[in-house]
Amino acid sequence: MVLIMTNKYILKKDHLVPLLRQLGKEYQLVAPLENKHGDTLFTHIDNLDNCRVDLENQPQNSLKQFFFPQQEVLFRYRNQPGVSYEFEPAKSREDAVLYLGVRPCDLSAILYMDVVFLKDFKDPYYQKRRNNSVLVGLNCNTPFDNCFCNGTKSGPFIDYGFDLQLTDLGKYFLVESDRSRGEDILEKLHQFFELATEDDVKDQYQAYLESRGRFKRQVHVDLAMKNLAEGYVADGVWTELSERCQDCGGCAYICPTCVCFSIYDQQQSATEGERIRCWDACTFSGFTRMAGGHNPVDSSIRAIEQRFRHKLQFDVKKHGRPSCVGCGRCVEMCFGGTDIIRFINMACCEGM
Amino acid sequence: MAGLATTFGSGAMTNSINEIENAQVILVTGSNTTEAHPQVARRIFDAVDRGAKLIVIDPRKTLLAKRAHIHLAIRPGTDIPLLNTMMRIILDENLADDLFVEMRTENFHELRDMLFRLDCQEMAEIIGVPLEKIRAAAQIYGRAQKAVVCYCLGITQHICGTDTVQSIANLAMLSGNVEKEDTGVDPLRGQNNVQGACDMGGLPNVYPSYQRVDVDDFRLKFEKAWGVSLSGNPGLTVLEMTHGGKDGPVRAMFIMGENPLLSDPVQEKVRETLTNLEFLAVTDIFLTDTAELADVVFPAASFAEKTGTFTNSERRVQMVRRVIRPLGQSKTDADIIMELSRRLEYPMHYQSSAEVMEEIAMLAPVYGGMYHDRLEGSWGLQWPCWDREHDGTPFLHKYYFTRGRGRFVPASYQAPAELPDGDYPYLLSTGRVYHQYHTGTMSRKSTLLSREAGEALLQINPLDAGRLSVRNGDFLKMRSRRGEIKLRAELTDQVREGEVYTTFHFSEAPINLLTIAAQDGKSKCPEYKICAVSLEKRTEG
Amino acid sequence: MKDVLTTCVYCGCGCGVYLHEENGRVISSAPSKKHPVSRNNLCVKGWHLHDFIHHPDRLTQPLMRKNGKLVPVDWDEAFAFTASELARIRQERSGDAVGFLASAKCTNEENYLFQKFARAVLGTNNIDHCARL
Amino acid sequence: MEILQPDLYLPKSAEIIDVTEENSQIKTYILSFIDKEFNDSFAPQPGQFVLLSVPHYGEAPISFSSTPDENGRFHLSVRKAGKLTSALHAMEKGDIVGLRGPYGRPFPMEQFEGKNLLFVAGGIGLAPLCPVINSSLQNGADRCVTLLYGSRTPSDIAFKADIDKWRQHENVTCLLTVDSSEEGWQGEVGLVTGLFGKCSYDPDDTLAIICGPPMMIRAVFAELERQGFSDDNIITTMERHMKCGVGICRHCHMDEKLVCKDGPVFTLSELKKLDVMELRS
Repeated sequence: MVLIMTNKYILKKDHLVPLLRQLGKEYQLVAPLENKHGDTLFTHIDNLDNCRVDLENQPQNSLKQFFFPQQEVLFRYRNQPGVSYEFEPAKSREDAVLYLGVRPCDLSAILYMDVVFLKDFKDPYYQKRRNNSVLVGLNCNTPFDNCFCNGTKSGPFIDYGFDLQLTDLGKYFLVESDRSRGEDILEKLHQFFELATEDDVKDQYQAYLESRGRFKRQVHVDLAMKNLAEGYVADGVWTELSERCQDCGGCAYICPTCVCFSIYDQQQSATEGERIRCWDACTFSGFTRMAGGHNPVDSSIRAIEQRFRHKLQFDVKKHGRPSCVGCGRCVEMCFGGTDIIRFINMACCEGM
Repeated sequence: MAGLATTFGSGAMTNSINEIENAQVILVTGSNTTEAHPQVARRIFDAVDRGAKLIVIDPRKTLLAKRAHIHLAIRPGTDIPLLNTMMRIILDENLADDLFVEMRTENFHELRDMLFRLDCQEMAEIIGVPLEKIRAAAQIYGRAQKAVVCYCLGITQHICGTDTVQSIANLAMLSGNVEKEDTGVDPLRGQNNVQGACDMGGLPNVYPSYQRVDVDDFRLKFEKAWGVSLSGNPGLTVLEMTHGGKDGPVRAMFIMGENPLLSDPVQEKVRETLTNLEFLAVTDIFLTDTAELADVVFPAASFAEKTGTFTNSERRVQMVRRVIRPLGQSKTDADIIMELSRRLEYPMHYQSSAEVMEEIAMLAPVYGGMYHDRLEGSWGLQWPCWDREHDGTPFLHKYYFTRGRGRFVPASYQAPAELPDGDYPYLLSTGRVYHQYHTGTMSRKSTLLSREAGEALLQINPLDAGRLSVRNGDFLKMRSRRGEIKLRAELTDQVREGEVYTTFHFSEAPINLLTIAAQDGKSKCPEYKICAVSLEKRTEG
Repeated sequence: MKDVLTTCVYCGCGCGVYLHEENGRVISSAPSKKHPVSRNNLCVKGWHLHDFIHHPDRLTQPLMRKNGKLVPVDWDEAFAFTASELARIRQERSGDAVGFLASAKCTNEENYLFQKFARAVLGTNNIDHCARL
Repeated sequence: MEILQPDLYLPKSAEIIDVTEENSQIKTYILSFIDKEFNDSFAPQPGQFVLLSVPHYGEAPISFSSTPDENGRFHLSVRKAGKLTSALHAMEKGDIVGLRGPYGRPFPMEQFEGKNLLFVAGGIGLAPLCPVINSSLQNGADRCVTLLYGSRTPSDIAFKADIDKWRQHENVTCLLTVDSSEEGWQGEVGLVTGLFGKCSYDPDDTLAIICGPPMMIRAVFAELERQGFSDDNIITTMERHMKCGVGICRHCHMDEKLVCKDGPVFTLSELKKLDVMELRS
């Protein structure tokens, strides 16, 4: 057998923790950890020996909160009426962070956030955290119950956007890099990596095919997008969804691509305060209500419509792809079954 | 929750929240579930999606009522006639569970005698719902294999609250809808740890685990455990304390994390009482309206700054865990009590809340197996949990009721204490909204929640509003025989003509200036759901 | 930086919520997926559970009424005055002249201690809370 | 530890040089940045807006009611509507506010050159049109400029000084109307659309620029269409709730557009491609 050189590597599974230990010297580590309660969340690793890295289950949170926290202080202000009104930038303590186990859906979501936060005006808070991040992806061998990234073309495998990416080939991980940061790690910690063979690459493709066959739901995102764009989705769809919606905002909060936010002042004393940014949801009635009470989005029907049109129509028009990455988190999250899969299924039935 | 204690022997949810989604029929009464208990509503929605039938009894067309198969929009305060009529229909149509009634209950004959004297048509007129609709509801409930009744403060906050609860229990027992999984009677508790506060003996007549203070055996048990002699006389209830007035029976009060000035009825009476005390101490995390009247205010730590347990509506005792240190100089309520106790020469030595729980486990039988180490390693345990080996009790009354046999306690219609008349033509009900919680002390601090619901709105039917020349958002002056407040109108067909609804979350519109002091004779629960008011448009804010 | 599972305080459902702490500040709330009640979701109040924790209106020192106004005092003064007032009323009248309101928002352990304090120290059963509200 | 330079969200302090009371609800603030160098480089265009910070009340988007004068001072006119604007109304000369911007797509001033202009405004809606009117009078004096302005009552008529100044130009027509009359009012009573019959212009050779409450915008659009204005010649500026001002937070979404970045100035033909509340019947 002739060995053909590839630019991919293999990493023995036993070497994952030692590799992380080395990386931990340079980066703060964030990975999906299964905690003592049995929930898996992306969590900061304090002690590698005292945690369980869980690459089997889908983390219940996405990485959104690490780049765009639910609540953050933008700056502090000091006000002395008639004398001064000053703004003091917040101090940032962001060290370089390495995120492990970023699945294609979550990776796609970060690439989407890059567009929103960095394309025209650059959001300095996001930019800082993003510049300090290393993303180590993980291709998805087994889609979960509500996954439909095949429909949104953001998974189950992805071949761009990561710094490094792992594919579980059973015996070991196949490692690829897409950015110079990843190359640097491969070079610096070369002792962990062996060159992969062409067979390994074939195995990776095989894993991809098998993964594609493992989706538990068929969600025809493209058809829903087409029906939306062509105006086939009747008002009754929005009405039914709005009657089911219980206004919790959970879909927006858990969504890895929903980045609506609000900004407000929190007065601390007579002369001081903080300007705070927090997550918001476009389905809340106060989201669009203007001072004085007038609300251009005059019903929850229109608010729900905006949510789905934005994801599946406006962003398609603007960026060429939907801003839903098919992670399925909002499906289990939804109180009333107003989730995106229900909508897509309803939208698919229209226009037939 | 005195009603269920009389009939079943235990005044708590007989099921777990998760069982509700497996029921075939769900009857919701006196509960705006989607707003006050979202997780329960989610189970109801899921059940309906799977084919369960939903019956909602509510004067208002709530979100849940819109999804109901049958919505019985009864006149406020006519729950007992409705339940009695349903029971009569169940009897007449042979839908009663005779075997269950015979084997598991007592006093059936009294209920039957009462039901047979009932004129259903006359009742339907009192209720304000066509008899055929009531019949349909009774048939659905009566035929169900697994039926759950969920009720909340819409039932209990009436002068006949206890009787109504007993009637609900009668209905459930008559049709055999207790004792099984996914089947039962579920009072939803309003506040996060109201169940726990009751369980812990935060009541004038019982020690922890509902052991009566006037029963010598119990008293002696606690005297021995605590090493002091104890009073065998039941104490005063909250309204007896806060409505005492200038020369009330208590001269000093110690209030821990409550805001009776906003939450109790007839605010002026409460204010009079509290301001005339010789001494008032309050512990709270914020300077509430009540705390502002105090002589001493202790800064308390919030739930994120302490470790302990809460007991939820389904009797699940679960951990509250400390995330950060108490802010500033604040201390946990436990530390405050222990220090005061030490200074009053009764030292309490507890190293941790886990140690307190050990004492609770020793003295409160239903908490007998609750220890922090067990709760820490699980999703909590549902009482009764008798000992360390016991896994808790997801649903109550299996094989036998807590009190032995379930007791039928028939009740008859009792008109509300104050109904609309010429001077005060509108019927006011009070309750909660989704975005706020209780007196708003915590939830109103959230910018987003307050943006969504930042002020008290009076729900009023557009037809009534038209008569008052009031548009959406206009200010109204609302008056009762006890006081007057102003608030904005929200035009909605959720409420019917002649009925208005608002909330008690907002101190700017202290609705309890208006509410009535009338209360249920047994539970002492105030009649928040019905009083008569007049409305007038205000020309300026 | 940590996530701590705790129990929501906003209604009787009792959802399991993760509070996320960063630099001594609780900055977000998220549901527990495996918790039997929350089962991966929260209502709008639960999602905003952390909002009030660091609110500047939080009481951070004891207050006592002096000349009609509540003014900050140290703990010792607040404890001493409270203890002496309770002792005085207990002696001059009886423990039954004191009323206690426990809390549906405090923990079981605190409610237990509170009623024990009322019953064992003041000797009264005048203890209740707003269970009916 | 690194200090962020969050230019994007960090306001700059500006001093209130003077305040004019336009009516009981509207005040005009004359402002200039404390940082002189920045002030000199500050060049907002008509139609753009700033996010104005009032201590402890956060930010609100406010349109410029003037371009900077020779001293670099500019005007913001604000109607008292909510908490922030009420707090602003309580502020006085010498007080300091925060501003960031200018943001948004301005009026297409180059397109207005040499054209006859018809301005239709209601209430505070005249504010963003002021700099357009002023500039249209500066260059190209031989065109016709018509202003139709509606107020609630005679005492609510704002920008009186500006209107008087404009009226001195002979090619300018200013017609005012009020919803309800008061004692001493000799002028028109009724909706602003009622003024259309009282002036003349050539719909094929006139640009209409509109700003006002949604109901007015809807009625004026209908009227102008009836008169034969082409959709491209009807221009308006939209008002929405805003937070970031730069197209991220999405509070100002209007169908697929964001008012802060794609607007606030739109032509009717642009709006017609969208589902806009102001156009819904």
